[in-house]
Amino acid sequence: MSSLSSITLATLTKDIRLEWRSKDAINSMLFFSLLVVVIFSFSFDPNAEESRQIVGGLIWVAFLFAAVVALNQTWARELRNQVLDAYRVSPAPANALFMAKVLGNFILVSLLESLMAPLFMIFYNLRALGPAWQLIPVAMLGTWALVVNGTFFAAMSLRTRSREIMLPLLLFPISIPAVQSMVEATRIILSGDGAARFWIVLLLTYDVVFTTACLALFETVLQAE
Amino acid sequence: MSSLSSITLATLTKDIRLEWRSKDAINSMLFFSLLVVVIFSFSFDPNAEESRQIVGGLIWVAFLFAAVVALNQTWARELRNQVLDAYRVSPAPANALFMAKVLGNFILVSLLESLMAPLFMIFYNLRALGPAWQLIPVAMLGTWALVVNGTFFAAMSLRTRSREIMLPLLLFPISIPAVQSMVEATRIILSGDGAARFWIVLLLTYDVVFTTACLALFETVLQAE
Amino acid sequence: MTVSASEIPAAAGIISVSNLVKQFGRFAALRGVTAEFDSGEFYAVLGDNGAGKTTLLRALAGLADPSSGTVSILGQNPRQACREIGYMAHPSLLYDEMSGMENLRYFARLYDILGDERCQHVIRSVGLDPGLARPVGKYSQGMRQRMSLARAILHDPKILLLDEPFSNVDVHSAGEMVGLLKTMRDGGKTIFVVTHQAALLEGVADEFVWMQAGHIVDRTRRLTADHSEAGKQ
Amino acid sequence: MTVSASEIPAAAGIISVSNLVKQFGRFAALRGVTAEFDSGEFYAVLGDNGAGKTTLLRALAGLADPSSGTVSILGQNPRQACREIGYMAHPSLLYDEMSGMENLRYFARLYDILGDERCQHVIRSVGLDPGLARPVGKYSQGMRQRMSLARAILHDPKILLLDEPFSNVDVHSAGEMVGLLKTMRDGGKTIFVVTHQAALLEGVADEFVWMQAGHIVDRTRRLTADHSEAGKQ
Amino acid sequence: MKRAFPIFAALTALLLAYAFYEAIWVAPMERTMGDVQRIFYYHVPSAWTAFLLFFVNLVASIIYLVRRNAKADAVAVVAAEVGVLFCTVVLVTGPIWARPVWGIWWTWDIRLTTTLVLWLIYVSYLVLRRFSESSQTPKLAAVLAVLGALDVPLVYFSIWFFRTQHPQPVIGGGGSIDPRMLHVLLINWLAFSCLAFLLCWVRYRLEWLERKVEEAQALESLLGDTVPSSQSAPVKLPPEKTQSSMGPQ
Ligand code: HEM
Ligand SMILES: Nc1ncnc2c1ncn2[C@@H]1O[C@H](COP(=O)(O)OP(=O)(O)OP(=O)(O)O)[C@@H](O)[C@H]1O
Ligand SMILES: Nc1ncnc2c1ncn2[C@@H]1O[C@H](COP(=O)(O)OP(=O)(O)OP(=O)(O)O)[C@@H](O)[C@H]1O
Ligand SMILES: [Mg+2]
Ligand SMILES: [Mg+2]
Repeated sequence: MSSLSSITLATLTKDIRLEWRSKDAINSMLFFSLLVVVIFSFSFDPNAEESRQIVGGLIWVAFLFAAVVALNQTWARELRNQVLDAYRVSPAPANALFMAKVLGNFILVSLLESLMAPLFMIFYNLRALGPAWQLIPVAMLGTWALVVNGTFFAAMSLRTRSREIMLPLLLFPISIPAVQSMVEATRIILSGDGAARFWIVLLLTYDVVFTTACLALFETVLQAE
Repeated sequence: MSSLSSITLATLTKDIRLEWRSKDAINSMLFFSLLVVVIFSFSFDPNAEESRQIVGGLIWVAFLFAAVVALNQTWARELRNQVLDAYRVSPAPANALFMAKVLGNFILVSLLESLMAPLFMIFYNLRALGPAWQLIPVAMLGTWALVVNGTFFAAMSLRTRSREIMLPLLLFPISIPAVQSMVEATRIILSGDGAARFWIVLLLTYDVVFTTACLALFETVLQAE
Repeated sequence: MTVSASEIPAAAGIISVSNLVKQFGRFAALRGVTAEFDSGEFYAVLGDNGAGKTTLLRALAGLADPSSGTVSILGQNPRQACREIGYMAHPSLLYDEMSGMENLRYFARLYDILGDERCQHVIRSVGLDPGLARPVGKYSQGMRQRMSLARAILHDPKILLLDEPFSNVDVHSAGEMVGLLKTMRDGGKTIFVVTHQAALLEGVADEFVWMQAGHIVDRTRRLTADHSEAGKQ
Repeated sequence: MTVSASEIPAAAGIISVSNLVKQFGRFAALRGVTAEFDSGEFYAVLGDNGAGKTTLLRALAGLADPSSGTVSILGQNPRQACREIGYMAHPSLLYDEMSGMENLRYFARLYDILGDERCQHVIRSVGLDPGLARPVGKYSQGMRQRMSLARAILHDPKILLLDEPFSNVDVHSAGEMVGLLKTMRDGGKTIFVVTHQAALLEGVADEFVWMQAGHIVDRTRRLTADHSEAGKQ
Repeated sequence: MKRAFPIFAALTALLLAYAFYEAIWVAPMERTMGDVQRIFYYHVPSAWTAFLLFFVNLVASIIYLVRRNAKADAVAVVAAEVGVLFCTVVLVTGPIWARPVWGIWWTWDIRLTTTLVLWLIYVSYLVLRRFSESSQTPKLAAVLAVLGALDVPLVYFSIWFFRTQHPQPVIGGGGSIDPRMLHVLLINWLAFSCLAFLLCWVRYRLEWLERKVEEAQALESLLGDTVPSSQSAPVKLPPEKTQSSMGPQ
């Protein structure tokens, strides 16, 4: 177990160091999310009362698409010189790699969201009428849900033709309950009518179920070649 | 000129034949657009009056994301064994290749749209209150705008690292006027208040300007290495 | 044009390169290459990894824009002379999903060659069967290299530029390809072959061009052992 | 264990493969390979393109699940024996963006090796400088191959599996690598090298293993010319 | 065994014909909806059959993950394929029914939505199988099947709480269904189950044969470059070196 966490940490540190050196992914992702926000505000007039009502959905759809683009890059670095094979021939546990990638993606996507959320707030003149602090657990649980499944399915689509398109094809159907919970919770918190507790609990359940399942099955996916 | 159109035709036929043989791209794209529609209807409750109001924007944003995924695959086949180099050393005009790719993408994206549009209609219970036939020129002009620029920028992003993310980064900013016109025109037609003529003319202008510019500049992009 | 038999080729060659520099960012892959190459000769281009062999070939084919210096082929620039150049790279430059014949038929259109005869003829001439329905992606490496060569000679170019045609090819197939190239040289074509397996071309190539660090450091008629000293000049 | 000197190795080898089949869709890359390999020997694996050499090596390394048959390494399955196996593939298996030392430091963690000494030692032993700050992506091909070898021997495995370590490497670097491998064999390691340049290993390898169409068709002590006949059996 | 198949096929055909007759002519007409309601006898049995097949897929996938049994994998594919087929029937007959009855094609009712999501999950399962290149497709597919099955209850809860305005089922909860209708429904269900079983049987045999053929071909085919190499490489090319020289030796 100590080897698991130490290898997770080593892998995460390596990924962050490499990312920090080039800043490629993070820069392009930031710019991409900015563009998504702008495109959204051109498509959904922010002054219209209706758009304000459904901004919970808008935010999460924007995050979802930005996250898919980010998640698709997860394994790119490990594939470049087939470094993944070096990992596979080593005695390091598969789950250490998985957790490192999940944590890395979680950091990246959270970063994107903390940039995009204020932009949405500004563009759409939002003010939460419910308990705004609840948005933070919703965002964190929701992001975790997307990121765990996304990292897992990105690893699965490594073994397929036309890899980039496979990720959403696998991720979207399974993420529907998570997306639904995020959207509903956000809507409730922003509009202030009702309590978001049910949705938060559902999200938590989703996270626990899928994190466990992914950890149990990742070894199989990694060693499949 | 005859060589231009004959090579365009040969290239287009080849692409369609290859696509027909595997049907990979078209199948995955169809499923992807279906998923996009479903995810959208989970995020924007179709029963809510507000979502119905902004469905013009929703449709176009969904098309835009689906189109980006499709456009990203445009050059994949030519890159596989660097076949593009074989084209570049041949005396064939660069624009023949460009037009073939644009036409191919136009067919593909139009196909996607004609699948997604009815689904949107069903899920959101839409009925156009204005002259519905006008939606067809709007869709065609808008698609052409996305596809011409998208094909061009996909070719540009071939030379960059992290190719998939580059396309939206280049395409979205330039497409904003086109997206805006499409959304506005669709909204006007669906809601029936006012005439969409201005927006259609704007789209037409956009198409003419960018098609000309892309044709003039594609040779440079192709020969850059 | 007479082909000079001396070590230094005649000044009026079919290809002339003058002071060619190709820079990639902070690194110059070619650092002022000046050379003349004659018609109907078989050139083997040799050198260490990163010497600039591929870059030189791509510059000759018009695929790489030189940073400075000029390439002239039959008195024209490479793009204008493209009908006279056949280029074979390390990747196959073919569509994996189509059969060999379908591939060639498509490339023939790019060169305005109509009709199937030429394609069939070329495929036969590299020792393959034009009727083969298998897609190129399922060819073996040796068959694929032959088909790639067929694509390069499809439009009957005067000059052939071949980048490592024998790499990852087993000894048997490599020998056959050398034989084929020899026949073509005898048929009057000018041939450039980049390779690390120089021994394969001993007695076949007319001239060995040694490259090092972006320069042509020596040109010899025979595969001598003293090239490494020449390299150290 | 005594190393048998006869042509057919002793039954109780360090590696034993029995009836190994590896199927890729409609194509079997290995078609029932049965063999024993002894400890402390230097094996050169030769054969045409597509003979199944890479696939065999990957099966030995535990990277490819056999469709049927078993691989046993030191009596265990390859995954369990992974600490005793060093694997070098054709791609470098290194991060291009990190320096050699950073790369090794990361892989050392995977093997629970702490401290920099081992990494530095290994880099020196392949003839590179541990202080080199350049990222591996900017190494020359020869340097990259050495660093890749360094990664493979980092955890001091008993068995080395090397896939075309000399391909695209110039003659000079290849010679140096052969010397290095020889030293390691003399140090008691079992070494497998897949290559198309068999001549490089003449007089170095203890045994040449000839593969063809998914079978091991012959095993010879010397690089003889008659292997092809054996292949036709 | 050889004879069992045609006999079973014939029985299924008879049963289907009888069920059709019952559904169209024997079953009583529904009071408010009229004849459209007869879709019911295709709609509901298809749904039940599809659920059953998806369950079979899950069980087979788990068996495959535990035992690595190739037959279990074949069963999983077959069940998913036929299940998607029946699920499609539900998704097509539903809207056809909904349009005249509710006046709309679709609503986000809990039952409709879960069916749609189920369909999406198993289509993505089939897409993965199709696009997967490696020889490890069964493993990946089995993993996806397990994750997909875990998702279903969560979907159910998320919809259940959210979309409140779903229309009442035509035939109210529990036993208020006309016994004659129930009778016809059950006959149809039996017929559909037999049909599903028949389809699975055919597909399974095909799938299994295909794999056997593939295996046999794999060991024989010489797709690779297997021209016997000779050290003294012939510099002269053989006059017409065609496929035949690469054929099986
Ligand atoms: C629009 C798409 C529709 C879909 C996807 C759909 C789906 C389903 C499914 C999956 C079931 C079986 C589930 C179960 O037994 O709990 C079912 C049962 C049923 N459906 Fe539909 N349905 C649709 C439309 C309709 C319409 C328009 C009606 C009639 C107005 C209808 C009436 C029924 C009835 C009566 C049952 C069986 C009784 C019951 O279990 O409650 N369905 N449907
Ligand atoms: N597109 C590029 N961007 C940056 N550097 C490049 C590029 N192409 C080539 N180089 C560099 O230029 C140098 C010469 O490359 P080139 O491919 O011509 O060498 P080569 O002689 O063909 O070597 P090899 O025998 O390995 O094929 C190398 O150091 C290479 O790293
Ligand atoms: N992942 C794969 N999917 C399908 N076929 C494969 C795969 N890997 C290898 N093959 C096929 O298996 C055969 C043996 O491949 P392998 O790489 O082992 O050959 P090799 O002896 O290493 O050849 P080379 O000398 O060209 O490297 C080849 O015909 C190859 O096409
Ligand atoms: Mg090169
Ligand atoms: Mg190999």
